[in-house]
Parts: sequence; C-alpha cells; structure tokens
Amino acid sequence: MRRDPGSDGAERVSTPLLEVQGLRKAYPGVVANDDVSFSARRGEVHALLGENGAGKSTLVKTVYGLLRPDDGRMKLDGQVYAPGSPHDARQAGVAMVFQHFSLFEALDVAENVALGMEVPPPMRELATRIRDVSETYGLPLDPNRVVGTLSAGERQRVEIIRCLLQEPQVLIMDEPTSVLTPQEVAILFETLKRLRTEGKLILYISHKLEEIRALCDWATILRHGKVTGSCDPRQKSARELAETMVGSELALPAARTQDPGKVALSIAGLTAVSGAAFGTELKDIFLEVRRGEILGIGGVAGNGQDELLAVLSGESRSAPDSILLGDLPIGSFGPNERRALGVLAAPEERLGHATAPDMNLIENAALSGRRRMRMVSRGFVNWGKARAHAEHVIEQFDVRVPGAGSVARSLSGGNLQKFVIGREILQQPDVLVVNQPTWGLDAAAAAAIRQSLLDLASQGAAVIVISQDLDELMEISTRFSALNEGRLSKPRDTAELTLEEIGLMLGGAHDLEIGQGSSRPDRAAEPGETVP
Amino acid sequence: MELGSINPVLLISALLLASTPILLAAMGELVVEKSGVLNLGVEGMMIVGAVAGFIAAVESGSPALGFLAAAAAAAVLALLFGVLTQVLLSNQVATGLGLTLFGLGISSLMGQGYVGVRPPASPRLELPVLSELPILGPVLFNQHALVYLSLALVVGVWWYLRSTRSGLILRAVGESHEAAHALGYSVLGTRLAAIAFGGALAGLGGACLSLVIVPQWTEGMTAGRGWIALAIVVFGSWRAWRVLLGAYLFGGVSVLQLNLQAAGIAIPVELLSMSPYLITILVLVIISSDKRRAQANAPNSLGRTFHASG
Amino acid sequence: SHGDGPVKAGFVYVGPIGDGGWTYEHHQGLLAVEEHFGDKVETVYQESVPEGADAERAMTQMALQGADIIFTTSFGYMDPTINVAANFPDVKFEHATGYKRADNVSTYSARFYEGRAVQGHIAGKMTKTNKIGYIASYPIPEVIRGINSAYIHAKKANPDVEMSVIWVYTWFDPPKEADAAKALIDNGVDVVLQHTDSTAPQAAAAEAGVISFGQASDMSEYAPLPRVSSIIDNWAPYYIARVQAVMDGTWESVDTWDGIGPGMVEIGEITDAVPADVKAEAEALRDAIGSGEYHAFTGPLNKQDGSPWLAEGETADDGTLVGMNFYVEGITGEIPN
Amino acid sequence: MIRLERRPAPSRAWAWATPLLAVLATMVAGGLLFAFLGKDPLLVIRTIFWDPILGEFAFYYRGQLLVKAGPLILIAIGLSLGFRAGVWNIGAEGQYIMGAICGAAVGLAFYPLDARWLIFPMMVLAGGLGGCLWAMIPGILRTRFNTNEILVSLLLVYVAEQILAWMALGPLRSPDGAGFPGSRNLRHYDAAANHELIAGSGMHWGVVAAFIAVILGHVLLSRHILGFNIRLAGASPRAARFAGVNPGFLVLTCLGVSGALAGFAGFFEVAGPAGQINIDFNVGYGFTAIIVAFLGRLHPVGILLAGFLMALTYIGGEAAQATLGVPAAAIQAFQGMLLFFLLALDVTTNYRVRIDVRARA
Ligand SMILES: Nc1ncnc2c1ncn2[C@@H]1O[C@H](COP(=O)(O)OP(=O)(O)OP(=O)(O)O)[C@@H](O)[C@H]1O
Ligand SMILES: Nc1ncnc2c1ncn2[C@@H]1O[C@H](COP(=O)(O)OP(=O)(O)OP(=O)(O)O)[C@@H](O)[C@H]1O
Ligand SMILES: [Mg+2]
Ligand SMILES: [Mg+2]
Repeated sequence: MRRDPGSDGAERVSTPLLEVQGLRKAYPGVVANDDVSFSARRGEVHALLGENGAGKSTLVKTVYGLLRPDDGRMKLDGQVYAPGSPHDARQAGVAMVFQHFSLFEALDVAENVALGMEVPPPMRELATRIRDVSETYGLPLDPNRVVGTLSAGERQRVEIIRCLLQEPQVLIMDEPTSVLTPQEVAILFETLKRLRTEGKLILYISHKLEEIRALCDWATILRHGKVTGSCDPRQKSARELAETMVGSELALPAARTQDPGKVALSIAGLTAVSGAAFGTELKDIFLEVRRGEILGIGGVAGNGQDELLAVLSGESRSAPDSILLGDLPIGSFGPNERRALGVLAAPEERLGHATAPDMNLIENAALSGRRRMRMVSRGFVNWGKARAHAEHVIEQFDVRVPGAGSVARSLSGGNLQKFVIGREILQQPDVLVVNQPTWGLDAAAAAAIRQSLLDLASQGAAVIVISQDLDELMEISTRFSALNEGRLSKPRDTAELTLEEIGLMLGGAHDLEIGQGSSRPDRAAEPGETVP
Repeated sequence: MELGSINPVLLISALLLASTPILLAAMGELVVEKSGVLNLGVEGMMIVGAVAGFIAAVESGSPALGFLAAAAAAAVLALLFGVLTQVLLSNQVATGLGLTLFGLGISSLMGQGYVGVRPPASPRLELPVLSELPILGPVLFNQHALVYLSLALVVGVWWYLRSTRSGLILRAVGESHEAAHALGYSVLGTRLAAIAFGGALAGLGGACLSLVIVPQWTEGMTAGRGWIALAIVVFGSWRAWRVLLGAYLFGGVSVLQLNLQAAGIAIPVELLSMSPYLITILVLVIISSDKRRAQANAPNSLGRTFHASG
Repeated sequence: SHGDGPVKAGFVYVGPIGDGGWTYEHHQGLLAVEEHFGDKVETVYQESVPEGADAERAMTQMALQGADIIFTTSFGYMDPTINVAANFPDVKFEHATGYKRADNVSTYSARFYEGRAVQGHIAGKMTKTNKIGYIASYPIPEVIRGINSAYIHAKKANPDVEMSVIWVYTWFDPPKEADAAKALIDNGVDVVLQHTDSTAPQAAAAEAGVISFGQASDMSEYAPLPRVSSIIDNWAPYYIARVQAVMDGTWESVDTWDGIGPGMVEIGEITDAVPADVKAEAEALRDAIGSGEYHAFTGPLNKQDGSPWLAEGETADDGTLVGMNFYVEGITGEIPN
Repeated sequence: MIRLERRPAPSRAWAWATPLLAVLATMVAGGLLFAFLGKDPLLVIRTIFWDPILGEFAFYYRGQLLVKAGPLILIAIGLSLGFRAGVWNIGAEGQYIMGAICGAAVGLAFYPLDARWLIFPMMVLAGGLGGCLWAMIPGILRTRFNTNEILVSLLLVYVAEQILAWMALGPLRSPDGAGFPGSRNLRHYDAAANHELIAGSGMHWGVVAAFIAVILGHVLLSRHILGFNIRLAGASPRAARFAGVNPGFLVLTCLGVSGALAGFAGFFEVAGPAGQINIDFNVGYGFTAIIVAFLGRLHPVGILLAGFLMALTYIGGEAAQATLGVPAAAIQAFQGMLLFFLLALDVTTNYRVRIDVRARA
C-alpha cells in the first residue's frame, strides 16, 4: 500500500528512516498516544494530521526526546532509538521546530542558535555560519539581532536555521506556518522541498489542509491518540481529509450576510506606543466598521495585532476623539465603560489574557460580563448572575466541560475559545473585536466559531476579526485590511481579492530585507498601495 | 574639624572592605536571579555563613578553612530553599523569608559557644609592585584577600554570563524556562546549581563580616546587609559591573556618613544614618524610571514557578 | 523572712547572653548568685526580651511561677516593671538604670562616668596625634556623661586634645561599630573610646595599631594592645546582696547608684603598653574617685556654649548628672536630638 | 522516582489537611532539635502548645495570646490583600512604626487635655494615616517610576527605624523623663490610652480591629468587586487589565490598605501594651505578619488561625525559655521550620504526588 517517496529525484531507500511502534503516552485522565505506529522514509515530507488534542505534539515530542513514552519502541535508521533527552535526539540527527516558539526573546540570534546546537562553534564562527547557511537556503538572518525585535517570520527562520546547522536527518515541524505570510510560506516550502531532495525526512504538522496537500508526500492521521489511517494527501480533497480526522461530516459556515449598515465604530489617525518590552507601535491608524459587516484585519503576528486589540478594547487608552462609537468619542474610556456602551473584545491569548487560568468559569464570566450583565450592585458581586451567564454560554456554545465550576486551564483550547467568544456574544455586543478566534483550533471547532461570528454580524453587530489565517478572513470577512508594522492598509472588498494580492498587502515575503527591519524604504510605504 | 580632614584614599580603602560582604552576596544573588529564581533568604544565608565560617576558623585555626566552611554551610541552606521552591514548587517569596527566619535562629544556636572568642587573623594580601606605589599603593593594594576575590568574582561572573556556554544556558533558563526545557536543558539542575552558588557567595559575605571586618561572632551581626544585597541586584539592573557600582555606592555612603561625623561636619546625625537607604531608593527610582531599559535585562522568568509535566 | 525552699530569682535580659557586653555581664551576675548560694537559690532568665508588652509578659510569667525577686536589666523595662510590680506586691523587683520606684521596686545603676574619667586621662596622655575618638550609641544622659567625663580628663592630661564623636544609633551592631572605629582612625584618631557593646572597635583598633578600651566587660582578649584598660560592669556583689536581703526578709525599696568605690564599676587591668608613670597616675585617679576624695565632675567647668556650670571646687549634683543633656566646653559638634 | 502531577483543580481536602500535617511535622522535627539540645522534647512541645491554652497559668496566657495575635492578624490581613494581587509589601514593619509615631504624636500633642471622645479617635485615624502614607511611598514610586516595591518598602523600614530613634530621643521625648529616651507613657494618659476592654482578658481595641479586619477581609475577597479584582490581578495580571482593572489603582489600594492596617496595629500597640514610643518599640510584628499571611494561605480565616498559632509559638516558646531553659534561638528556628513544612506540604494541594516504581524507559 505504500507509494513512492518524494519525487524530484530523491534517493530511494527501501528501509524506513524512522519507525515508531506501539507508542503509548498517558497524561492524568487522558491517553495522549495510544499504540501509535507509523514509519517514514528519507526524502519524504510526512504529515501528521488530527484534530485538537489528537496527540500530534505529544508524538513528536516523544520523538524529540522531550517525553519518555510509557510503552513502545522507536527505530532510527534501523537502530534502536530511545532518546533520554533532546540532547540525545539532536546527537542522533533529529531536530525540531516547536508549535510554540522555543526562543529566548532577550538573547540574540546567534545565542539562540547556539542553544539549539550540541557542540556550537565559537560565537564569531557561528555568526559567519548563520549568515552562510541562511543565505544558502534563502532565509537571510542577522546573527546579532535580539530575537525580541524580530517579526514572527524571522523568528521562525531562527528556529529553522538552528535546526539546519545541525545537519539533521529528521526535521520535525509542529504547525510552522500559522504565523507566516503566503510568500513566506512559499519560501518555507521551497526550503523544505530542498531538504527533501537532500534526503532528509520532514515530519510536518499543520491544521491547514491545503498546505498539506501542496507539500506532503504521505499523511498519518490521528484521532484521540490512536492512528486511524494514513493516505497520500495529494489524492484527497481538504474536506475529505478533515472528515477523516474528525470522523464525521463537517458543517461549513453559511454564506456571508446582507449589505452593511451605518458606521458603528471608527478610528481616525491613531498612533499608540506599545507598553510591552518588544511591542509594536501603531502608526496613524484609520478604520471604519459598519453594522452587519465583518471587517477582516490580516497580518503576520507581531505587526501590531495585540496593540490594535488593546486600543479597541480599552486596555490602552488614547485621545478621546481618536475612536468614535457612532458620534461618541470613546478613546479615553476603559474596558468597562466601553462594555457598557456595547463594545466588546476577545483577545488572542485565551489563557492568561481572555481568562484567568486558575479561576473557574463563573469567575471568568464575571471577568468581562460584570458591567453589561449587571452582576455588580453597590460594589458587591452577584455570583448567582455570574453563574447563570457562565452556564448559558456553556449551553449555547456547546462548551464541553464538567460544569461552570471548572477552572479555565482545565479546558481544551477549542472549548475555552468557544467559552470566550460565547461569553462576549451572549452580552449582545454592538461592536465585537476578536483576535485570532480560531488559532490552533481544529476544523470543527473553528467552523463553529466562524459561524457564530457570521451570525452575530447578520444580527446587525459590527465585527472586527483580526487574524493571521488568511483563508479564514477570505471566508468570513466582508472587507479586508492588512496590518503591517503597525500600519493598517486601506480596506478592500474581500470578494475582489486574491490570496496573492493579500500576501503583497501584508508586506510580501520578509526575505528581501536582510534583518534590518523598518529601515527599508519600501516597508514605509502604505502596503495596500503597493498592490498594482 | 573640616571636610579636608577626610582623606579620600583612606576613604576608598575603607569602602572597599566595608562593601565586600554586600558585593559578594549581591554577586551570588545576581547569578541566582539570572537563572530566574528570586531568593529573598540572602540575610539568612549570610548569617549562617558568618557563624559557620567563624566556628570552622576558630576550630581549625585557619581562616581559609573558615571561608570554605562558610560557603559550604550557606550553600547547603540555599539548597534547602532550592528543594522547596524548585522541587516542591513552593512560593519563592515566602520560602525566602522563611529561610531568613530559620537562618537567624539556627545561626544563633550554632554560635552559642563562640561569643567573645577571637578568631585567627585573616592576613592582608599585599600585591607586589602595586603596593609600593606612593600614597595609593600601601592603601589600595594592601587589602584583605577577600576584597580581591570579590573583585575577581565580578569579572568572573561577568565573563561567565557573557562568554561561556554554561552561562548562556543559565541566562536562557532565566529568560524562558519553558523554552529551555523544550530544548532539553535541565531547568531544575541549572537553578539548583545557581542557588547553591548564590548561597556560597552569601556565606562568604557573611564570613567576611565575622572573620575580617568585625571580626567576632555575635548574633544577628549581618544586621540587614542581606536585604541591601538584594536591593543592589535590582539597582544594578542584573549587570555585574553595575552591581559592583551599587555595592560600592552603598558602602561608600555608609562609610562617608561616619567619616563626615568623625570630621565634625554639621549635618544632622539622623539624616546621615538614613542616607545610605535614602540614596539607594533614590538611585533605584532613577534607574527604574526608564521602563524599557530596566526591563530589558530583567530575567523574564524571575520568581515564576516551573513544573515540567510529562 | 523567706519561707521554705530556695529563693527564686528571675532575670529579664534585653539582649542575648552572648552579646559579650551588657547582657553578658548581667548573666555573669546571675552565675555569681548561683555560685554563691548553691541550691539555696533557683534562677530563671529570659534573653532578648523586647521592651514593652513582651517584657511585661516575661516578668508576669516569672512572678506567676513563683519568683521572689526579679531583676529587669534594661532602661526600657521601667514602665513594664512598675506595671507588673503593681500586680504582684509580694514579689520584689529590681530595675536597672531607671528612675521610677515603688514599694516593691528598687532601682540600681552604676556610675560608669567614673571609669570614663580614668580612660580619658589615659587617652589624653597616650595620644600622639592629639585626636581621640568616641563611638557613642544614643544621645541619652548616660552616654553624654561618659563623653563629658572622658573629655574633661583627657583635656586635663593634655590641653591640646581634640575629641571626635560618632553617633552610631545602636547599642550593638558590630560591623557598624567597626566601620565607625575605622572612620575615626582614618580621620587621624589614635585613641578610640566606645560606648557600644561589641568588641568590633577593638579589632579595628588592633588592625590600625591604635589603642582602645574595653567596655561593659573586660575584653581582655584584646590586651595588652589595643585594649589598654577597660570599664567592667560588675553586678555580682549587688545581685548577691539583694538576693540575700530577700532570704533574710530585709529587702527594702532602695535607689542604688554605685561607682568604683563599692565595686560596681571596675577598672580592668591597665596593661604595660601604658607607660608606668601614666599607669600610676591613672590608678591614683581611680583610687581617688573610689575613696570619694575626688569627684569626676569638679569645677571649674563651663557648658559647651561657654556659660558657667560648676564653680571652682564645686561638684556636680546627682540630679544634674542624671539628666545631663549638654556638652562641656571644648567639645565640638552638637548633641543630636 | 517521585513525580508531581498537576491536579485539574486544587484539592480542598489537602488544603485543609496540610496545615495540620505541617504542625505535626514541625512538632516531630522540633522535638528532635530540642532533644538534641538536651531537653525533654515532649515536655517542650507540651509547654509550647498546651500550657498556654490549658495549663496552670492559662488564665493569664490566653489573654496574652490575644495581645500577641492581634497585631499579627491585623497586619497580615492587609498584607494578604497585596500578596493576592501580586503587590509585595515587605515593609509593614516600617508602616507599623510610622503608625505608632503618628498616633502617639497626636495624643501627646493634646497632653494633658481630657477629652477621650475627641483624642482617641483622632489618634486612631492618625495611626492609620501614618502607616498608609508610608506605604504609599513605594506605591507611588512603583506606579510613577516603576520602582520595585519589595525593595523600597523594605528600605523604608530602616528609615522608619531611624525616625523612631530620632522621635524617641528628640521631639517626642518625655519632658518628665529626666533626659531618658522615650515618650510619655500613653497608658498613664487616660484620654489616649488603649486600655484592656475587660481587665485581664487581653482584649483591647487592636484585637477588636483585628477581628473586624478578618470579617471585612473575608467579605471583600469573596463578595466585593474590589476583592475579585485583587484576586484577578494576582492570578493573571493581563486578564485583570482586560477586565478593566486599573493596575496602578490596585497597587495603591493594596499598599494603602495594608499600610493603614499596619499603622493601626502600631498605634494600638503603642497606646496599649507597649505604652510609649521608644527606640526599640518595634519587635518585628511587621515581618512576622508576612509569615502569618502565608501560613494562613492568604485567606482571612486562615490568617486568623495562623495568627493564633504563631502567637502560641511565641508565648509557649517564651515559657519554654523561662521554665526549661530552651534558647530563644531554638524557638526562632522552630518557627522557621513550621513555615518550611507548610510550604513543602502545600505542593499536595495543587499536585498529586506519584511514586513511580517502573524503571526508567
Ligand atoms: N502536559 C500535559 N499534561 C496533561 N495533559 C496533556 C499535557 N500535554 C498534552 N496533554 C493532553 O494530551 C492530549 C494530546 O495533546 P497534544 O498536545 O499532543 O495534542 P495535539 O494533537 O498536538 O493538539 P493541537 O492540535 O491542539 O496542537 C490532549 O488531550 C491534551 O490535553
Ligand atoms: N463597585 C466598586 N467598588 C470598589 N471599587 C470598584 C468598584 N467598581 C470598580 N472598582 C474599581 O475601580 C476601578 C475602576 O473600574 P470600573 O469597573 O469602574 O471601570 P471603568 O471606570 O468603567 O473603566 P476602567 O476599566 O477604565 O476603569 C477599577 O480598578 C476597580 O477595581
Ligand atoms: Mg499540538
Ligand atoms: Mg474608568
């Protein structure tokens, strides 16, 4: 049943490079990997597919030596392979790019790279090698830049270069593209294809099925910790793939809604400095969102998304008339005053920003709903009302959780996100701002959330969706703006746009710039206007 | 008497020695904090070092053995903190405070037979050639070995953190323990080592008091110097050279205010006695008001508990 | 007289018995009582008792547990002693260095300034730089008396002498005392006197090669140099006498302020580092004070501002001495307040 | 190998059990320490934990427990609010001193006017205000200049001690005290005295204030929006900002309230049990209260219990000193152990401890 490995004249070796047999790993209350077996060859890009919590990350962490399996065996190049730590793995030629970056913001690129190597050369030599290797693969990097000042794409480059310098046989990538522009994705794919021709094995995890279809030679599919199948993704449609993962039929969001109404909220000429150590400054932002529409704001992470959300939610304040709600200047209002007026928000970071991890869902319901749901009278919290709100969200948004008394951190990402979005939507906002509403969520959960946003807009609310997932924005937004280095482009009707154009609005591929940031003249131009 | 009667060379010489205990303890705490751990038990470790060093020196007759024992005893105490906070994941602030309380108690228990005993003298180290320089030589280059050691440690810690791989790993652990763990570095091991090192230096600082500066053993003799060392680390924004500067500034003001009194300068004594603390606060304010700069060098994981699941 | 069983004597200490100074000497007194009476007494003590509510509790506790006499050995115990004594009329209280008495509360103190006179004389004779230094704790009458007494006699011995005073605002902080001694020495002082309790200044003096005096206890481990002599608090005879009075049933409330004569203040051995003639003069001064033929504050003496205080041959009355709050003429600097 | 597994939610059973286990473990370890010092461990433990409550002189000690626990609880309640919000006020000792100085100064200013209805309330206010303002210094420095409040509040303790010495020797020195340091005794000035409410009970206004603080603290944290904001800010500062909590406001509130409570404690102490401003007036309540706050797990009811437990170790410890000759230092080490054991055992609240028999894979 196996197919030929990588095309493009890769060497064909009959024995698999990596074999995994009967791997099992249990966490308290959940078996993350249950009797997982698969094998992969040199010169192939091997996808691991599965919904949230299927056990993909657990599996690759085990391969990388970060987790010790409870049971099962692995072989690398025919030899028994049982890494006790990532050091063993790296020595054996296994390298990994993590789902959540494993970079150190306050350290510079060379130091970050050195930390990922077993026997790094002296710093000066390392800097030269970083330059050389990054040029060779078309991923230019300045070894002396502090990582905290880099864009998300550049950071990913650091992780990849760190792996490449080890000359690994196996390269693991856990959701690498969620933070890249289409052009950057294209460059990454070029690099990966090149590695494939060099005979390396790439284990590739992503929720973006189109990508997998474009890149991968073979896919192993996981569900609830078990391998439920494998296939050649190029032979299947994205929908088929998704359904294999979920094990049921997928409901796709309904079409978008009627014509937009009056302007609900507008921003004029807003400039704001970030409070965070490595934050981005918002520059001269103009924005308008109408009732009944979804304004999509695309962009690569670290270009001002967090800052824009903070400005809209009231966490950062600005001059009163820089933000107008209808005709009412609200720039100087705090979050609760804005909530009272119907402006609600859901930040990207589900745990620790949208919710307090160690508080239960009742308390987390009071976190944003205190004002609009009238949970506080004369300073005292009416916990009964808070509980009712939490339970209403749980029921309406199909949040799977034992009860409203569960603490936020015990929920899975998808369920918590449903809770967060539901918590705001059930407060009947006039304006709702969400950042990365489906980040890291599997297809089913993502679809449910997108549907709820569409429903909200069709009921006449104005919705702003900030997202790095361009497919998502193409799917649900009425108009589209790009956020690049703190500047927002002029919005365009999404229906007229191609992915290619959007990519250019986002500043294209960051490659042309050699790690020198905003000093490049063409970055200063309004990105929207560079589109021919 | 006049301001002129204060001899600046002598003043510098006095501040070099007076600042050494704080400098040693602060260098230790710098390394601990760079690894992402906030140990507020410096005072407790210093006092245990002071008593252990004193006992060992008196019993063996050798100050050198005393210093070793001081470092070892304080390191053991620090490891108690390490086990509690790193293995049993207790709150670092509370544990550090407890360590100070415990250290004060246990040190006076240990030292009960040693009050009024005179320890063996720790000799000065005369640096050849330099100490023969006119005026400055005999004063600045004829100090106790510990003064030179503390200066060497500043250079050593600076070099270690900046240029060695192990120093890089330590900074990485302090910056993001999750990421360091993901790359396979032992957060626990690194931190325990840093904590023990910090303890050892605090112990040396304590022994510097009980064997060189005072020299005698008395209960509670560190009298808050451990706390000052903690302040100096923040003051120095986690940089070895600035910590040196901070320790010498505090030591300098403390010595200067006594000299001003000795010289009969008419500044109210109450104000002079407060001046080291007030000046430290003032400089803290100046340093931290530049928010971005102050944050840039602060270890990102400082004081946060790390638990590697799996 | 006292009933059956041993007399129970309680001691409340302000510092640890290992402070090497004030509390240490009181504890020596306790040991002397034990040695003198053997199993006819039972002693209890509590160390490091803060002044205030904690002191009242310590005393009450001792009284409840049957103490017959309780020595409270710090000035700050004055009001607590009076308060507790009111609750236990049958228990005798002895409060050191205070001025409030009651039917069952005696006070006792020592005339340390007599010893300071002897030290001042030696200091004046021994200084080569004509600068002597004084490490002072807090600006209270007892400390000011000591400074004045030392200065007067140093000046008599050597008219060119100057004195620097450093106020360290602590009774006991060895490193700070050491730093203060060094600051004095760096300012040209070659004789260091102290009215703080640790031996740290001795060590600093030893290192710098200047001379010093023991304080509160003999500090003989620093003899013959730098410590050339000392003032020793000797509480033992008083404690023995007072316990004896309880046994005999003759205890009465008294106010005792003894000096060199009755032996409450002792001058520690003057070492051979002091030239024989100076030593002889110093011993003569000590004996004259001890016998009462000479008073350490004898006129003519002016206050610092030049106003007359004591006329020729006039001696200071105890009332003025108890509340002394001024420097005598010649001392520079101000008393902080 | 011992492994820790994070519980999905904190275990209530363990949260209650660990303090008891910690006390037991401390008794065992402390017993060993006392045995090592040549004392009968059972007797010492009995003297510390039993005698003050039920022993021969318990009638006296029970009142003293209140006297000792009162300020500890009052200060710890204030501190716990800040600690919950991630605001680290380590300088309660200084605020306690300043409260005492301000309260006493107001009272002494009126001496010998006999108008208790006016003077005493004014003194209470002045005490609270003194502590509050002293705590606001680190608060304002933090919100304005981003200065670390742990260090500033701590350094200000030393400054406050200098001010205390200066006051005792200078402006507040009793004119009738023959030049000795220390103010007039407020207990001898009826309009200003914080007398025992029932003779011999140990109960004074400070203890009443402590009980009120426990109740208000509990209501605040469990029912009031400010308490919720405090918990939120401590649990997750970013989520708190999202919820509209103003961090600067919270820093100032927490420092202000904890400073005021410490100031009250200082005032009630100086006008009551201590009686006068003196050089060594402060005895470390401000620092011990930090431990009490953690022993009580930053929970008002826990703090109430912890305050009494701590007072017990002090009073019993002193009894053990006086009757059994146990050194004061051993008692101090014993208290340190108690805190260590609690902190060590606390891990069981949030984690399941697993012992792996299986060999390494
Ligand atoms: N450290 C942990 N402790 C307890 N449970 C864990 C831990 N890490 C993962 N799990 C659980 O194990 C299961 C598998 O998680 P894993 O991260 O491997 O999923 P995944 O397939 O990578 O999901 P995603 O697509 O969201 O990245 C999930 O149910 C998750 O909740
Ligand atoms: N009822 C209340 N009693 C006491 N304090 C409150 C109460 N409500 C709010 N606060 C506090 O006052 C501050 C102001 O918050 P409030 O909830 O009023 O938000 P707001 O003024 O509408 O908007 P913003 O979010 O900017 O403050 C908050 O930090 C909160 O802790
Ligand atoms: Mg994953
Ligand atoms: Mg507001």
